Amino acid sequence: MLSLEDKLEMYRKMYLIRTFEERAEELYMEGKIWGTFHLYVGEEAVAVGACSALRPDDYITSTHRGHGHCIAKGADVNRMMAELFAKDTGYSHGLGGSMHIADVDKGNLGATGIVGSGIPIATGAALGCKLQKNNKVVLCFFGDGAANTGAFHESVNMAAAFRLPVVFVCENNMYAMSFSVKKAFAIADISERALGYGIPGAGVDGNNVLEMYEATQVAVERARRGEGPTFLEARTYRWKGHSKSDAQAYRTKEEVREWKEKCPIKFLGGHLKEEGVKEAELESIRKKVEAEIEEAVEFALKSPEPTLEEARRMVYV
Amino acid sequence: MLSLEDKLEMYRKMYLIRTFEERAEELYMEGKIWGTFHLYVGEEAVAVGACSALRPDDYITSTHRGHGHCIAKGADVNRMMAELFAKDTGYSHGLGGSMHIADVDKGNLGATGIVGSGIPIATGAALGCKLQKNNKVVLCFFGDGAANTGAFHESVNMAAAFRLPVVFVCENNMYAMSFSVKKAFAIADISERALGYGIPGAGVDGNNVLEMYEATQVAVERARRGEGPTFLEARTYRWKGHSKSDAQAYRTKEEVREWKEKCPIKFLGGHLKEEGVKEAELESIRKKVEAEIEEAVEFALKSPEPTLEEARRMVYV
Amino acid sequence: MSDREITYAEALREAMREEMRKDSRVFLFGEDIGIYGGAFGVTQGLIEEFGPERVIDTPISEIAIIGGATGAALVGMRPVAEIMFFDFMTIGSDQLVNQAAKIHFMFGGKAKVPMVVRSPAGSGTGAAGHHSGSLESWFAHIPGLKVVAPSTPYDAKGLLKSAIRDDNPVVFVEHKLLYKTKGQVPEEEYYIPIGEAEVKREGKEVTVVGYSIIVPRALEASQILAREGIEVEVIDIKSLRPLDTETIARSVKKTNRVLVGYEPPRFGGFGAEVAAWIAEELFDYLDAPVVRLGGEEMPPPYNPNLERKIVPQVEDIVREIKKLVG
Amino acid sequence: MSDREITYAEALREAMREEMRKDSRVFLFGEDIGIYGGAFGVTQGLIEEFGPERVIDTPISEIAIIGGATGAALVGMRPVAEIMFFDFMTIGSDQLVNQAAKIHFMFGGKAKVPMVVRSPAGSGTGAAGHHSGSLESWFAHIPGLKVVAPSTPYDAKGLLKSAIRDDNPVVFVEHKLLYKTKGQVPEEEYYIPIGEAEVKREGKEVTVVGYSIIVPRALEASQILAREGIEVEVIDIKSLRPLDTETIARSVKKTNRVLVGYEPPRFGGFGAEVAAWIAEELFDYLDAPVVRLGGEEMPPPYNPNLERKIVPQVEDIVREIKKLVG
Ligand SMILES: Cc1ncc(C[n+]2csc(CCOP(=O)(O)OP(=O)(O)O)c2C)c(N)n1
Ligand SMILES: Cc1ncc(C[n+]2csc(CCOP(=O)(O)OP(=O)(O)O)c2C)c(N)n1
Ligand SMILES: [Mg+2]
Ligand SMILES: [Mg+2]
Repeated sequence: MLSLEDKLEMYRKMYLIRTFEERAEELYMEGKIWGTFHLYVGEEAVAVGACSALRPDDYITSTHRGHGHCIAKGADVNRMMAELFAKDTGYSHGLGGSMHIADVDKGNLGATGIVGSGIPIATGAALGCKLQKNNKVVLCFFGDGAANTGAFHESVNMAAAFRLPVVFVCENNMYAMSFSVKKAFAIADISERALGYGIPGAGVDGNNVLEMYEATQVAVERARRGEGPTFLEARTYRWKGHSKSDAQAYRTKEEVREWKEKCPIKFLGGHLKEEGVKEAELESIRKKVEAEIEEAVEFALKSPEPTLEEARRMVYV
Repeated sequence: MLSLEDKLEMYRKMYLIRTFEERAEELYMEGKIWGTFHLYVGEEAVAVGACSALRPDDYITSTHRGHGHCIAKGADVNRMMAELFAKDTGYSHGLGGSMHIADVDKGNLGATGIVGSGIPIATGAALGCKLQKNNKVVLCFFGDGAANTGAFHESVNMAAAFRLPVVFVCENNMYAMSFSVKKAFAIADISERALGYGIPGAGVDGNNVLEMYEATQVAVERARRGEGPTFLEARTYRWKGHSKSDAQAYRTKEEVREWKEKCPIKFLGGHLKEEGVKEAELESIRKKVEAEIEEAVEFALKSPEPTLEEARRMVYV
Repeated sequence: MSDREITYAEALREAMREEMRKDSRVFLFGEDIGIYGGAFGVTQGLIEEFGPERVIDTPISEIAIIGGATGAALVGMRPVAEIMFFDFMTIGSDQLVNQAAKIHFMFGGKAKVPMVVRSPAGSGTGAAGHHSGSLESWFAHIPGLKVVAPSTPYDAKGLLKSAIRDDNPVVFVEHKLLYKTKGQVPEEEYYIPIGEAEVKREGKEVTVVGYSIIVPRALEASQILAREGIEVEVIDIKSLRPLDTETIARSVKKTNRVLVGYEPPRFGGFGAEVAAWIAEELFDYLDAPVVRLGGEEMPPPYNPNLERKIVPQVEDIVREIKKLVG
Repeated sequence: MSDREITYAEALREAMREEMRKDSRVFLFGEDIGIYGGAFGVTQGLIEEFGPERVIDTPISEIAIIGGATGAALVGMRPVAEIMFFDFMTIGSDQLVNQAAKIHFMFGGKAKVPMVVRSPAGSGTGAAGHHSGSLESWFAHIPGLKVVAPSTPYDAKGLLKSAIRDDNPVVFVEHKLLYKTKGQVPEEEYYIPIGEAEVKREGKEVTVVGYSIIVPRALEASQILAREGIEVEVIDIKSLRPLDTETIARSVKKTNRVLVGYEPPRFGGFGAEVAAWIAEELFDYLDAPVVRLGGEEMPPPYNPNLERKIVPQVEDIVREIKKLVG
C-alpha cells in the first residue's frame, strides 16, 4: 500500500520529469541544446507509477523517450541536463546525448535509439538475475511501435519460455511517430498480444499513476516469485511532437486537447487534495522542483566539454 | 469438395514425396549426394493437403525442409533430384542444392536455409498480389521453430494489419532441431499465437491430409476474399533426424514409433479403400511413382555439372 | 543543362515521382513515409499524388520492410523501401544479404529481385550512436547487391531512377547532410548509369577518390588548395558496387598520388577496398603511398565538436593533400 | 609443449570448460548447444557437466540470443553465445553492433559488456548460400568489438579463454573445416592474448598474411614452394580487430613482398584493410604490389567443384606466390 509520502514523492517525480522536459525544450528552441530528443510530457505517470513498484536495486531498460524512466528510477537531473548539453559531466560524458542515458548504479540499464532494441537486453538482464539468484526484477519500457519489432517477439517469447523475472511495460501513446496503433495492429488492445506468449496481459490507464503502480506491483511480485513475465499495456498519450521535427499532421488538435485534459499530474494532484494535502504543499514541491531544474541548467552550462582523448578511451574497456 | 480423383492425386503426391526422399537418403548414404538435407518423411500430408487448396497460379514459400512443398506444388522431380546431385539441369543449376529450390513458374517462391526468413517474403509476395489485384493467395510454410523468430512476428503482424492474402502454415513437428516445442513456447498450442495478431488461428491434424485440405481451403478463401491472413498450426512429426547429422538424443524411440503408426500415407490409403478404391490401384500408383523416381535418379546421374562461367553469370540479372 | 536548382531531397523525390508515374509496379514502402513525408521529408507529397496503396506506411518492422520488398519484387513489383536510418539496416540485413542479394544466384537465375533500399547515413546532426552510422562497406562486400552513394542532387536523381529500373537489389546511401544541399537538375528526364564514377574536378597533382559527403568536402578543399597552386583531381565514385576502376585508374595514372576519403571508421571501411585496389593494380604509377583518410575508430559521439572532429572535414583533406604532395 | 593432440573443436570445448569451472559467471547460450552438443558438436558434454542453467538451449531467436547475452553481460554475467552459422549473425547484428559494441562508449564508460559470440563460418561442406558465409569483415569494421579467427587448436583454445576473460564483446570466428583438424594442445592452462599475430613459418622471399582456414593452406603451399626453393613466411593474423600491424610490418620489411589471403569475396573483404594498410605504411619496403587473393564474387555455390574453386586453395596460393616472386 502506498503511503501519503509515497504519493507525494510520486507527485514530485512526475513534476520533475515535466519540468525537466519543458525546460529542455525551451533550451532547445533557444539553440542551447543540439541534436534531437523525444519528450515524455503527458506520459509521466507510466514511468513513475511503474518504477515506484520496484526496489532500488531492481533494473529497468529505457527507450529513445527516456527522460521519464530515468528520473523515475532516481537519476540525477544535473547529470541528465549536462548530457543534453553534451558536457563531460553528463551521464555519458556528452558522448551519448538524450537517447543514450544510462544510470547503471541506480539500476537503469539505459536508453536506446533503436526502437525495440532494449527488449532483448531487458530479457538478458532478467536471465542474468535469474542465474545470479539475486531476486531482482527487470522492468522493460518500450512503445506501441516497438511491439511490432522482431526484437520484441523473440524476447517476450524467450522470457515466457524461460519464466524470466521481467515485466514488459508497453507505453501505448497511440502513435509510433505518425503511425497510429489502429493501423499498426489488427488487435483492439495491445495487451492481447500477451495471449500469444502464454503470459498475463493487462491494459492499464497510463495516466493514472496509482493504477500504474498497482498493476506493476502485481507483475513485479509475480516475477519475483519466479512465475515469469507479465505484459502491461499502459495507455497514455504524448503531448508533444514525436521528436524535435514533427508537424503532427497525423493527428488532430482536438485529440491532443482531449488528452491534455487527462493530465496525469493534475490527476494525482486532485487525488492528493482529496486525501487532505493542501495546495500550498504541492506548490512548495513544485517550487523546489523548479529550482532543482534551474540548478541543473546552471550545472550543465558551466560544465566542461569532453575531450577527444577521453572519447577515445571509451571505445574499449 | 474433393473428388475421388483429387484424393488419388493427393495419394500419389504424398507417395512421390516419400519415395523421392527415401531414395535421396539412400543416395546420400552411398555418398552420391553431398552436403546435407532435411527430410520431410512423415509430414507429407501437410504440404499436399495445403497445396491442394490452392490454384495453380497461387504462390507458396517453402523452408529448409522443402522437398514436400516443392512436389506438392507440382515440381518436376527430375530437376529436383538433379539439384540434389548438384547438376546443371537442377532447379538451381546445382548452385542452390536442397535448401534453395524454387520453382517460380509453378508458384513456388523458394526454399530458404535461414529459419523464418521465408515469412517476410511470403508477406511481401502477398502485398504484391494485393497491389496487382490478381486475386492470388500466398501459402507460407514454416516450422514451429520459425514461429519464434523476429521475422515471423514482423511479417504476421504486417500481414494482419494490411489484411494481406496470405495463409501461414506452421508445421509443428514438435521439435526445432533438438528443441522441443514444450520448451520453446509457454503456450499449449502454437495456434494460440494467432490471438496476438488478431487473425483466426486453428490447430489441424497435419497427418490427416483431408483435414489439412479443409482447413487450408477455408483460410485460402478468406484470404482471397480480402479478409486477411489465417494462422494454421499443422501438428505432425518428422520421422527422420533433423538433418543428415543427428543422433536424436532429444527424443525417445517410442515417441518416434508412435508417430510412425499415424503415417499420413497409410491414413489416406485407408480412407481411399473405405471409399472403394482397390489396393491394386494404389499399388499401381506407387509403382509408377517409384519408376518416376528411378528415372529422376537416372536423369540426375547423367546430367552435366554447371560451369564456373555459368555461376558467374548468375550473380546479377 | 537547365539552371534549375533543387535540393538533394527534392531530386530524390522527383526521381521517385517520375518512375512511379511511368511504372505502376513501383511503390514506396517504409516507416512514416506517407503523411509524415519521411524522417527527412524526402517522400513529402507523394502520398497525396499516389495514395496509400503506393506510398505504404509500415509498422516498425525493418525485417518485414526489407523482406517484404523482396517478396513483392519476386512477384513482379518494383519496391522502393526506405529504412529511416542506415543504422537500422542491420535489423533487416539478413533479408537483404541472404535473400534479396542471393535469390537470383541461388535459384539458378529463375527469379529476380528488382528493389531499392534507400537510407540516410552519416553523422553531423547530433543524433549520436544509433542514428549516425554508415555501413555501406557491409553491403558493398555482398555479391548480388549494388550500392550507390551519390553526392549531388543531379546524381541522386539520375542514379535513383536507374536504381529503380535495375533488376537487381540496390542499396541507395543518402548522406543526411546532403539532403538540403542544392544543385542544378534539368527538367528533362535523364538516367545516370550505375557503375560509373565521375571526375568532378580535373587536376594534375593528386587525385582524391571519395563518395557521398566526402565529395563536396574534397571539392571545397581543392578550391583552397588551388589558391596555393595545388591542382587536385576529384573523383566521385558514386557507385561502390560495381566500382568503376577504369575512371580511377585513368586519374591515378595521370596524378600518381591518391587520397582515398570516407566518413566511416577508417579500419575496414570501403576506402580500404579502393586503396588496396589502387595500390595493387597501379603500383607502378604511384609516386607515394595511397593515403586513406577515414573516420576515427569510435561510434559517432553526441558532442558536436567531437562529432565533427572524428570524420574527415575540409581542413583534414587540405592537410593530408599538402602532406601527400609536399 | 606437451605432445597431446586434440581437435580444434575439442580445444574450444576445453576452453569453455576451464573458464566455466573457474568462473560461475560464464555460461553458454545458443541453439541446440545442450543435449545436441551444437551443430558441429563443439559443446558436446558440457550440459552434462554444467547442467541446463549454464548451458542454455534457446529458441531460434538470434536477436534474443545476442541481445540477451548483452543484457546478461550488463548485469555482470559473462555469456558465451553460439550462433549456429555465421550467416545468421546478420539477424542479430543490430544487437551486436549497435548495442554490445557501443554500450561502453555511449554510456560514457559506465557499463561494460563482457561477452563472446562464437560462430562457425566458411564454405566447403556443401551447405550452400545460407550456411557458408564469412562476414568477419563486417564486425572487424565496428569500433567496440574485437574479432578473432584462430587457425589451430592451440590458438583456438588460448584465444577463446582470453575472449571469455575480455571485458569487451568479442566475435569468435570458427571455420567449419577446421573443427576436425588436430594439433598440439598442452594440458596446462594458457591464454593467448587478443591482438597478437604470429609468424607461423619463417621465410625470406615473400610473406603470406592470412587468418583462419587460409593459414593451413598457406603453410601447405609454403611446403610445396620450399621444395622449389621459395622461402615463404606465413603470418597468422589471429586477431582481426585489434590487428597486430607490428608483426606484419616486421615481416614485410624483411621479405618486401606480400600476399594477403582470405576466403570471403575479395571485394571489400577484410584482406582489403590488411593490404591497404601495408601498401600505405610500408610503401618504401615493397618490391611488388601487395597482392590480394580472395574469394570470387558470388555466394557459395552448392556444387562441390565450384564451391572449392571460388575460394583460395593451396594451389591458388602456390600459383600467386610464384607470380609474385617470379
Ligand atoms: C528500429 C527503428 N526503426 C525506426 C526508428 C525511428 N523511430 C524512432 S522513434 C519511432 C517511433 C517509436 O514508436 P513507439 O515505439 O510507439 O515509441 P514512442 O515514440 O511513441 O514513445 C521511430 C519509428 C528507430 N529509432 N528504430
Ligand atoms: C535463423 C536460423 N537459425 C538457426 C538455424 C539452424 N537450423 C536449421 S533448421 C533448424 C530447426 C528448425 O526448426 P523448425 O522451424 O521447427 O523446422 P523443422 O526443422 O522442424 O522442420 C535450425 C535451428 C537456421 N537455419 N536459421
Ligand atoms: Mg508510441
Ligand atoms: Mg519443427
